[in-house]
Amino acid sequence: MTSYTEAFQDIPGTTVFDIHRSRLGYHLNMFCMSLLKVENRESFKANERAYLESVPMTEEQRQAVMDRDYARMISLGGNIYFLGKLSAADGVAFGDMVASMTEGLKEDYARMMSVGGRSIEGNRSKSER
Amino acid sequence: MTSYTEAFQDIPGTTVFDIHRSRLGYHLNMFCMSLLKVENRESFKANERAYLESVPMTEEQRQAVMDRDYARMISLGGNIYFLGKLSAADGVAFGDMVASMTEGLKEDYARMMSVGGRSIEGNRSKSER
Amino acid sequence: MAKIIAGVATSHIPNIGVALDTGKAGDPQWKPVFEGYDYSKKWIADKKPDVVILVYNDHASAFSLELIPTFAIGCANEFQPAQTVWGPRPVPVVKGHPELAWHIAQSTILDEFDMTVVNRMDVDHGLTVPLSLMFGQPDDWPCKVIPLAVNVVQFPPPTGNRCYSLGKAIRKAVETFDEDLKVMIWGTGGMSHQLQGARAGLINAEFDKQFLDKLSADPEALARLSHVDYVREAGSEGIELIMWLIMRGALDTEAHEIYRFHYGVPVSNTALGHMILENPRS
Amino acid sequence: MAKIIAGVATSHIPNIGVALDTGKAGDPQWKPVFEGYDYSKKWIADKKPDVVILVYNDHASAFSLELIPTFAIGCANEFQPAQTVWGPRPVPVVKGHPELAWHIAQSTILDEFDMTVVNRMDVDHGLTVPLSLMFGQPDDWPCKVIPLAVNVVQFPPPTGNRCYSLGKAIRKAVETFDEDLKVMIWGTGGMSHQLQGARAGLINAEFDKQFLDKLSADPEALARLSHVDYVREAGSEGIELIMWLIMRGALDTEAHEIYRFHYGVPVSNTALGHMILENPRS
Ligand SMILES: [Fe+3]
Ligand SMILES: [Fe+3]
Repeated sequence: MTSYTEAFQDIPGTTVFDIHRSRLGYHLNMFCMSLLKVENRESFKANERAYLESVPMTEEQRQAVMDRDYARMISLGGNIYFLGKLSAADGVAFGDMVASMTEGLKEDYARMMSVGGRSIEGNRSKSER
Repeated sequence: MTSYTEAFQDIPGTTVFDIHRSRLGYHLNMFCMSLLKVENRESFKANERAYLESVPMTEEQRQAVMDRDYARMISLGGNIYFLGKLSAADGVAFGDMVASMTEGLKEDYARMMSVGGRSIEGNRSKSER
Repeated sequence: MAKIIAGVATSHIPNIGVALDTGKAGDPQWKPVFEGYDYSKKWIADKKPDVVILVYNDHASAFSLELIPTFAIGCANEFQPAQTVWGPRPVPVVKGHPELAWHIAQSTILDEFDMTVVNRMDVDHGLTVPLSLMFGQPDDWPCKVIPLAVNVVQFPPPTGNRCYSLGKAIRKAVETFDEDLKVMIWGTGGMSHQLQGARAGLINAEFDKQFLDKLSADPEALARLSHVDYVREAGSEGIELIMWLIMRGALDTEAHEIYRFHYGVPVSNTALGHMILENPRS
Repeated sequence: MAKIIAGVATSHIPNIGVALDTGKAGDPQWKPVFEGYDYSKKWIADKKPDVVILVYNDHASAFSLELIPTFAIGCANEFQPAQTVWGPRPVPVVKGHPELAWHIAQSTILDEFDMTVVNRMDVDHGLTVPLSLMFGQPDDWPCKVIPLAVNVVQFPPPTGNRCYSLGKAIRKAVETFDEDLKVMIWGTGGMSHQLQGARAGLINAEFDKQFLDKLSADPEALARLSHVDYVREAGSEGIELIMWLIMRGALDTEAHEIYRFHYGVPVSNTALGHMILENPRS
């Protein structure tokens, strides 16, 4: 029997924020949430490492934040709406942050979107590919 | 047709914390909730009236609080678990606060409870009385 | 008695709010988007709802991971536009309808929906962008709004069927409210979009079109769509579409589709869809 | 696989906690109360549950009127004893079982229960007094605890029938959890009491006895009892008894009553009742 969470794993290039990922990414996401407050953004920017060390996340998660590696943050339990607060704190547009997670260049992504977005064909199922 | 909230009104000496009472008593109850914090208790005790005026409750509610008239607070939308924070802030035992809402003396209440509590007979229904 | 006169479905894409708030609504990129709502603006000015039950989701604004309600109904007098890193949207405060909201809460809980009642909640683009699309930029929103926040961020969200059933229970609640009110219900979010991973940017126009068709003509079939189907076909954030089923469930099965706008070009990362459904004899 | 081996019902009267915490458990007033749990302490030391799903209600401790979830399941690693004006109870931190709690949340949401997931929640006497009654005063609680907070403060609470159904859904969730765990479920609160108004002090021993009888032998009949009946017969705060139905729904219909304690004298303002039910073959 395929469990509820396993069923999503057949979908390529997609990470569903399920109960396992929520536990994994709890502190990473709550760190991002803390950036909604201007005083927290300032203290984060003043010393990123020190701020990150005050949050009980893993060293891998801290490094991914330092690197602004959003694809990695997703793989470590990040949720896009939380991560969006980190990119916004950097003044980065949400769409550019999203584009950074795809394989192509940012310009390729913009071009793809302007002509109707990524096609569903070939993107439904890993087994179908 | 008797509505859900009306059906309770046949029960004598009883105020159900329904949707109407919750709206009525919102700020009164949230004031009581604020007393969970020691700094709020101190500033309330230092100047009760000033503290109460900083909360958008009605003047009647403020007066009932000043008078520690718990029966009145219930009639103005108070909920017992919230009001219990006010009595506790005064160092009054919860049971004594409860007893203060009944018609008899505090001693009568204690005696009644020690022999099995208030009887249900004659206390089920206003219409049955 | 109160009555649900119509339902509105619409995407709630945040950049639409940004475009409007920064005076770019007339730019070539944005003009066709807003024009798609010209009919709707006239329609709603004519219909003049007293209250809109606005089904939306919070995007880590009012709720974090500390507390995740499946269904939260806003019973407060008002709701402030939510803080974001860029600041709150410069839009009017949202005025609630506490009497009706509490009545819906009571009625649906007695009908065995396990609602969370919220008396303090800021509302993000999920709620305010639909208001902007339908009402433009007034000094005050022209009607009361009851926010109904649905969890679609943390999986599992409610099933599509549960959303559809909640719609029916909301209708019953509205129809037992003892005041003459013209009520609308809006379902927001979607359409297809995926905001993360190597598949980010997914748009499935064919799925979206079929979804609109079924929303109009065969909502019961839609209510059986599984979470995996949504994510597979409409992208990880396309799951927002389940919220449209709450709106649809609150209408007559035979509600008339009187307007549809399905924009071919993704707006930022998201396919835009919009529909108006009217109850017969409303 | 995980398995629900037994259910426990018990009042969660705050003064019992105070008596224990202040060293008065041996006083003549309190001795018979604690003696009523002597059997239960031995029984549970023998049964050694890995996890207790503890159904209780918050009394304006973790939740105020700002946000009122009908059902909130605690998925955190731990839960601190809640602050009160008198200070928090001097009891051990409550350790959760996040894996099972999240699994129950997922399973019940997919079964169309509209759970609120909580990852940060302090727990008041409603949760800690039952632990004290069953386990005494250990340095650490001897098992993991999953708090399940039910709204019974703001009317309407969930129906009795909804509580009973949730119990069944919880059982299904536990039985699909892929780890060998001995799980108990406790329903707490009650029995008859009324803490406000001219009728304060109401105790209805006959109703309580019948409730215990039916809880044991005819829970389906109990699940049909209306909110008005609870308030009328068991007092405004006697409504807490609906929480016992969640426990009961999670057990076999034929569960055996192996212990009962119904104390004749109200403890502070509340009638005390306690029951242990075991699933056959557990
Ligand atoms: Fe959205
Ligand atoms: Fe209680």
